[in-house]
Amino acid sequence: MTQLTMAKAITAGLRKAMEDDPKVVLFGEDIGRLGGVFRVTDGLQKDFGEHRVMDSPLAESGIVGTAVGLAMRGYRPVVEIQFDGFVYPAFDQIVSQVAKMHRRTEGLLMMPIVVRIPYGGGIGAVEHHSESPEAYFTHTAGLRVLSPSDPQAAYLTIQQAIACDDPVVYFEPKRRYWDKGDVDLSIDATDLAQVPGPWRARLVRRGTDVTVACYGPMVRTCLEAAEASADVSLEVIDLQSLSPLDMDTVVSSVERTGRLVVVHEATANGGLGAEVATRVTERCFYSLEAPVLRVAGFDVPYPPSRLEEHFLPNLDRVLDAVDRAMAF
Amino acid sequence: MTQLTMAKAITAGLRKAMEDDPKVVLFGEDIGRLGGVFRVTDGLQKDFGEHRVMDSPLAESGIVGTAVGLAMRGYRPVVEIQFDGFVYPAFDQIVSQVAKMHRRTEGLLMMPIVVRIPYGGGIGAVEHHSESPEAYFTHTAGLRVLSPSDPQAAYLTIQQAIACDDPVVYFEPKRRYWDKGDVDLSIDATDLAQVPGPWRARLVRRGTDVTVACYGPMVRTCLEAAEASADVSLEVIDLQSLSPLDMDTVVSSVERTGRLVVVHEATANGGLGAEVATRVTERCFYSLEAPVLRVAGFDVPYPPSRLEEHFLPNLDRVLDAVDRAMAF
Amino acid sequence: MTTERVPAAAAVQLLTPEGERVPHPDYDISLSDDVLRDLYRDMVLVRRLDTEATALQRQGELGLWAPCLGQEAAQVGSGRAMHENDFAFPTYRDHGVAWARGVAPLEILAMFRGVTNGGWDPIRKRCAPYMIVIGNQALHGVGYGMGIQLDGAEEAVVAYFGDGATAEGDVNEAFVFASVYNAPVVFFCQNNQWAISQSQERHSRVPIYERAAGFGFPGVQVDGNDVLAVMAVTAHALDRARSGDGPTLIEAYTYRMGAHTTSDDPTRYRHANEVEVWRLRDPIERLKVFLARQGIADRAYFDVVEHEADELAILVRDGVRSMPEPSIDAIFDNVYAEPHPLMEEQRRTLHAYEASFADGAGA
Amino acid sequence: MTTERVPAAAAVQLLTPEGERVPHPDYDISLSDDVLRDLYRDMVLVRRLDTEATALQRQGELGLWAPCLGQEAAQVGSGRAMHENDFAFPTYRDHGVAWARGVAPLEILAMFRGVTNGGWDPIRKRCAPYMIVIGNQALHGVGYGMGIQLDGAEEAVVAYFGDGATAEGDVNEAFVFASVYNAPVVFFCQNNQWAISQSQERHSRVPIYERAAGFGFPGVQVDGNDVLAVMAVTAHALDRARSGDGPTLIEAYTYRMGAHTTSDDPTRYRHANEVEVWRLRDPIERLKVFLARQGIADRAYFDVVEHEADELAILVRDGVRSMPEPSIDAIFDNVYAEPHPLMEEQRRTLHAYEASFADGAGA
Ligand SMILES: Cc1ncc(C[n+]2csc(CCOP(=O)(O)OP(=O)(O)O)c2C)c(N)n1
Ligand SMILES: Cc1ncc(C[n+]2csc(CCOP(=O)(O)OP(=O)(O)O)c2C)c(N)n1
Ligand SMILES: [Mg+2]
Ligand SMILES: [Mg+2]
Repeated sequence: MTQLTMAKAITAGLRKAMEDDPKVVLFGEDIGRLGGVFRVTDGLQKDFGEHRVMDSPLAESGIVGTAVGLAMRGYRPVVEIQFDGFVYPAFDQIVSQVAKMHRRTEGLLMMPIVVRIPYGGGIGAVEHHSESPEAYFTHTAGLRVLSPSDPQAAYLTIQQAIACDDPVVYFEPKRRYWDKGDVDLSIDATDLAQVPGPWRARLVRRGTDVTVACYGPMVRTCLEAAEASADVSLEVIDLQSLSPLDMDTVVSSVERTGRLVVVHEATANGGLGAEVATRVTERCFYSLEAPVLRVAGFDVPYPPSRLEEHFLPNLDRVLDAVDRAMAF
Repeated sequence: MTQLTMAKAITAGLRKAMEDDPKVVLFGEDIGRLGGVFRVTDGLQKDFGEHRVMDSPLAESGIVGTAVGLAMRGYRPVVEIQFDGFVYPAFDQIVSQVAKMHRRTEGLLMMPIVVRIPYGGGIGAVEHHSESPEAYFTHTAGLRVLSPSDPQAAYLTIQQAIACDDPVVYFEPKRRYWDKGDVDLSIDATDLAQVPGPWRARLVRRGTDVTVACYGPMVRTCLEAAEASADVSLEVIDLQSLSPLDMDTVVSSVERTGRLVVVHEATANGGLGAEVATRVTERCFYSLEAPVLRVAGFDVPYPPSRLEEHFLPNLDRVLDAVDRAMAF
Repeated sequence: MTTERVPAAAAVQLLTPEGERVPHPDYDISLSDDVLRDLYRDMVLVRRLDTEATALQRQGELGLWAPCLGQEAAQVGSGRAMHENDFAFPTYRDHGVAWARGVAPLEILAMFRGVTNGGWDPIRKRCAPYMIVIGNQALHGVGYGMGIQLDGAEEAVVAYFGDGATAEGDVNEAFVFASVYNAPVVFFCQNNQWAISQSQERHSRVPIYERAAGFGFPGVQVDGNDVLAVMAVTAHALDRARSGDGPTLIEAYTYRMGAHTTSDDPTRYRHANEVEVWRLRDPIERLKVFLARQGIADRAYFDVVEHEADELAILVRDGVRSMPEPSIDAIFDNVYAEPHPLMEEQRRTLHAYEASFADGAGA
Repeated sequence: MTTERVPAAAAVQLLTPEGERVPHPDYDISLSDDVLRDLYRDMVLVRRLDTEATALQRQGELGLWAPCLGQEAAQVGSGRAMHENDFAFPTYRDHGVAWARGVAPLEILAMFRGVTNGGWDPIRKRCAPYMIVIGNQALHGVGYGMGIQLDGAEEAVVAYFGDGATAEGDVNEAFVFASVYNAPVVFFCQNNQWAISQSQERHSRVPIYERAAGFGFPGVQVDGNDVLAVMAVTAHALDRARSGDGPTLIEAYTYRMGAHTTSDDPTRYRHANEVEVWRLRDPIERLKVFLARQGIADRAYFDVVEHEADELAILVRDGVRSMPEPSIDAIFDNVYAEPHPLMEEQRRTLHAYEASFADGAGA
């Protein structure tokens, strides 16, 4: 066991994946000498060379579009989008090409591309640096979407994402980059006999009264809420795989608790919470004691940083929703 | 009353808007001499001149990005995206600029831009020409989203969208372009004392047993299903305004019927159906006799045209969901 | 409305519209008689394929067709300049390219019939599926080229796009990436003078090939109806690419003789006489005259090719009509390479639903 | 790692790094002593604003700052070349441009403090809000310019972006649209040689100004640390634009003396000696030497400006600290121009929620 920040755990996972498979190449703005603006690729260019860790021109469609070509050539490109708000120039390549090429060619071409995106708020940044655009990608058939919530999960899932033959959009909760945790670097992430795959939700805290489903940056928030909740016992589920969703884990919890609160930073309207709520309600119609409630960003553009504490779901807003679920 | 196709009704609405306000300009690929690939702008360049109906270079980000500049200069640009699948190159400008400029400038700049998008399937087209990307836009705060379902609604709502000071993404159900209907061209679309605004759902058929909420191309399908439904009485609601959603109309219907089926062509996962279901369940928890059910596209890229009849929700699939709702 | 447009004086030409062979200081090429005859044959067969497909669409057998009529020299000339291991990234109109890569006629037509969104094995044919979203494939070509570099292979890429496509961000980003990485890519722009209804002036006020210099690599204009010149210029650019000299932009100046697609009505936006003028520059006729004059081919050869074309037409007609319908399982197949719960669930749902009709148990 | 880079020989220069005035055949400009002194004053004040802002960020008063240190001549020179009715589209780093447009210092800092995403009235100042998404504003500038054309007005636009931005599709599409519509736009690229950690070679292997020709309009490189040359070249391009001669691309060759932003650590990717070399080309020093040598300004004048700068610093320090916090209502204000049910609903929810704490009624 090693104590690592999430950022360093991802670095370690990337390093391992590059050692394991020479076809893994890293590509993105400032990822080389600088090691990326969050230093997640720190040291990798030095160790693997400029041909495997490439600084790209400042053009996101270009980054993803060339990754498609690299994948057609048999590479496994891992591209970094510098911040959440800068993935949109690449949206066309992601939706029309990355997500559809395998289907288009009836399985003959594979798109084992990982698009890494530091996402979410809480770091006091200027506009476009705090967004949570995951629902755009979970709504896109052909993509898989992951978001780790702690260093150990990050270390494993980044490797599993890279090993996956499907494209994966990998959302890294940037404000948790500096959170430390124990990481067992000896686990073989891709030996699915030993470790579970990434496409499942994780029950991270047992409880009896209300299930709280969350992911990425909100997992810590919800765990803190569960600790703070004196009278009501919260069961916390880290969805981790945002697409596909592991509904079985959520449903079996809700069947026990009878109540569900879904928490995310992304705006509520059309966010992932709606999908989870709809599916849970369909499957647990008779076990639900209250409607599924959402705690999410308000349906506004991410506000200036001096307002973000009011915008972002926090411990109190989670508990408020829990209270409302209990009172229903 | 005049009998018009939906395409011609939109043409008439565009013409009226251009007559009423010299700041309205049209911009897009092939919209001038050709009149657009669906002929929706037919004749407008001839009548209003090349400066108000402009053929644009083949670049969607350019089309929307320049529309932002035109709006800053006081114009009301109505841009045409040729097909649903070609809006993604403009996604960045739409999400980061069109949707956020008003907020960014604290209300000092307005973005009265209409982005017209022919959408949906059922016309036997090749890839990228049959998509239903509306959920990407309804999830984007700062935008409004409309979809008309018949010629009269199209005539009115396109004018209302243009008159609106907020940006509107206007989804035109392309396979209904050729459906005819009575249109009263004498109605003043922007006199909201006389006509309702566009931001409301329309109860298009009364019924008692199951509410069916739908929009765009699916309205006709659901009305046909309602006609065909012998034993079960369907109430059909045309959502029309996809953002904001007019939940009051849906909720008051569901409070009467106790059952709701939401129908759209877009893929189910993270689609509009989930949002409607979640909000209705929250507000009608005690009146619902069954969970809200969805009839939607499967979660796959739009299939080749010879398979689209199996992919698209049709009368039978709507009735199948109605039966399941009744049997719950 | 439209003034007559011709290639720039600088455009490389080896064969005049009258079929006369003219020398060129940089791009002279000497091809064997076999190759010359094959180029003719390719163009005739591609044209027949194209004509048949247009007819099949009219008969309702294809959902759509994008004719390459008039662009055969640009497509066949560039396609045949490629080595076996080079890789092509064509658009929906590049049937002559697909043909030259060895894609079977029915594989080309499959997408237009609506039974698939692809049609052939891109790796085996070294030819990407047709791209419909304008400009996307230019970046794929560059990325593939970067892969070639990483592999240290002596291969190159030809990325195809139209005059209209040069306005798209992706094409220009492709120029940036190719230049900066010195990728082994030939950008092959068929300037057929129209992007649907918009004439080339709507996309550039200078000749397209001049775009390249500002990105730091050479651009060259070639008479796109001259198959020899196209082949020479493409072969030269491919050689450069393979030997590490980086990208080239080729503008093949040609003309779209037909409609944009079978859904299009060009009479709405261009004069018939424009088409007539270009008929005199027909790429097949000019090679035919040259072959005949030089005694490289005679009537017997032309007849054989004509006969082959007739046979191709029959193959295409019969083949299209008997193309197997995709199964409904194809809706869920290959969306993902690895198991995915939603696919399994929805596949089951659809099967059960369809079965409910078979049983007569429907609603 | 980095070899010393200098402007191309063709770069327009009117003032050598040593402050000597040199003639130029095309761009000679004769400015009144008042204007020359004002340019100096502007640059000194902008630099002080910049220095103070950097310090305030270090003290935690700003969330971030993007220094324009070293680029004052490029920004002030181009900004001051604009007429009152011209319109600027700046990036996050163009404080000298905002300054020249009359945007107040505290308005410039507001976004970096995190109290707004904008800061000033774009219409009154004729200056768009700072753009953060690289390249987006180039298209806004062209669209605005098209609006000028529609209005038949004699105005023009300056659209700013960096060397890195030239790789983005949007910037290149802006070139296409501006060229095709002949829009009255000056593209002003500050080549400060770095895009965060990536040196200019990562974005182009030829000088950036050469990009323009391939899009059909002129490009010119100017010594970006020479405020006179920048002003001359920009004024000339703006005149062209206003009189219907279309767009120009100006590459102002300069250097980012500071970090990319206060979050950046440039020692990770560039040598300190590179910065030292460019210190000798300081834009303010060279104008100061020129003014002094020519007797246009004396020590007394320089002292006045210094004093003004001190006052500006105080104003900025005090003003930033006392900037009002936005109210939580600002979360919902101006998301839409017209009434929107979700805004009202969520505003009420948040108020009730916050009130529950005020009442001591929280969970
Ligand atoms: C991104 C995108 N926008 C719009 C379209 C619709 N469209 C299909 S072909 C075409 C014109 C293309 O012109 P050009 O690049 O010159 O190629 P050509 O068709 O002439 O071969 C357009 C606008 C598209 N396919 N993709
Ligand atoms: C679309 C987009 N991608 C990435 C970023 C992150 N980013 C901010 S500034 C910058 C470098 C910009 O370089 P340049 O254009 O040279 O301008 P400079 O900062 O040097 O003034 C990057 C990559 C961004 N803001 N927008
Ligand atoms: Mg063309
Ligand atoms: Mg720079």
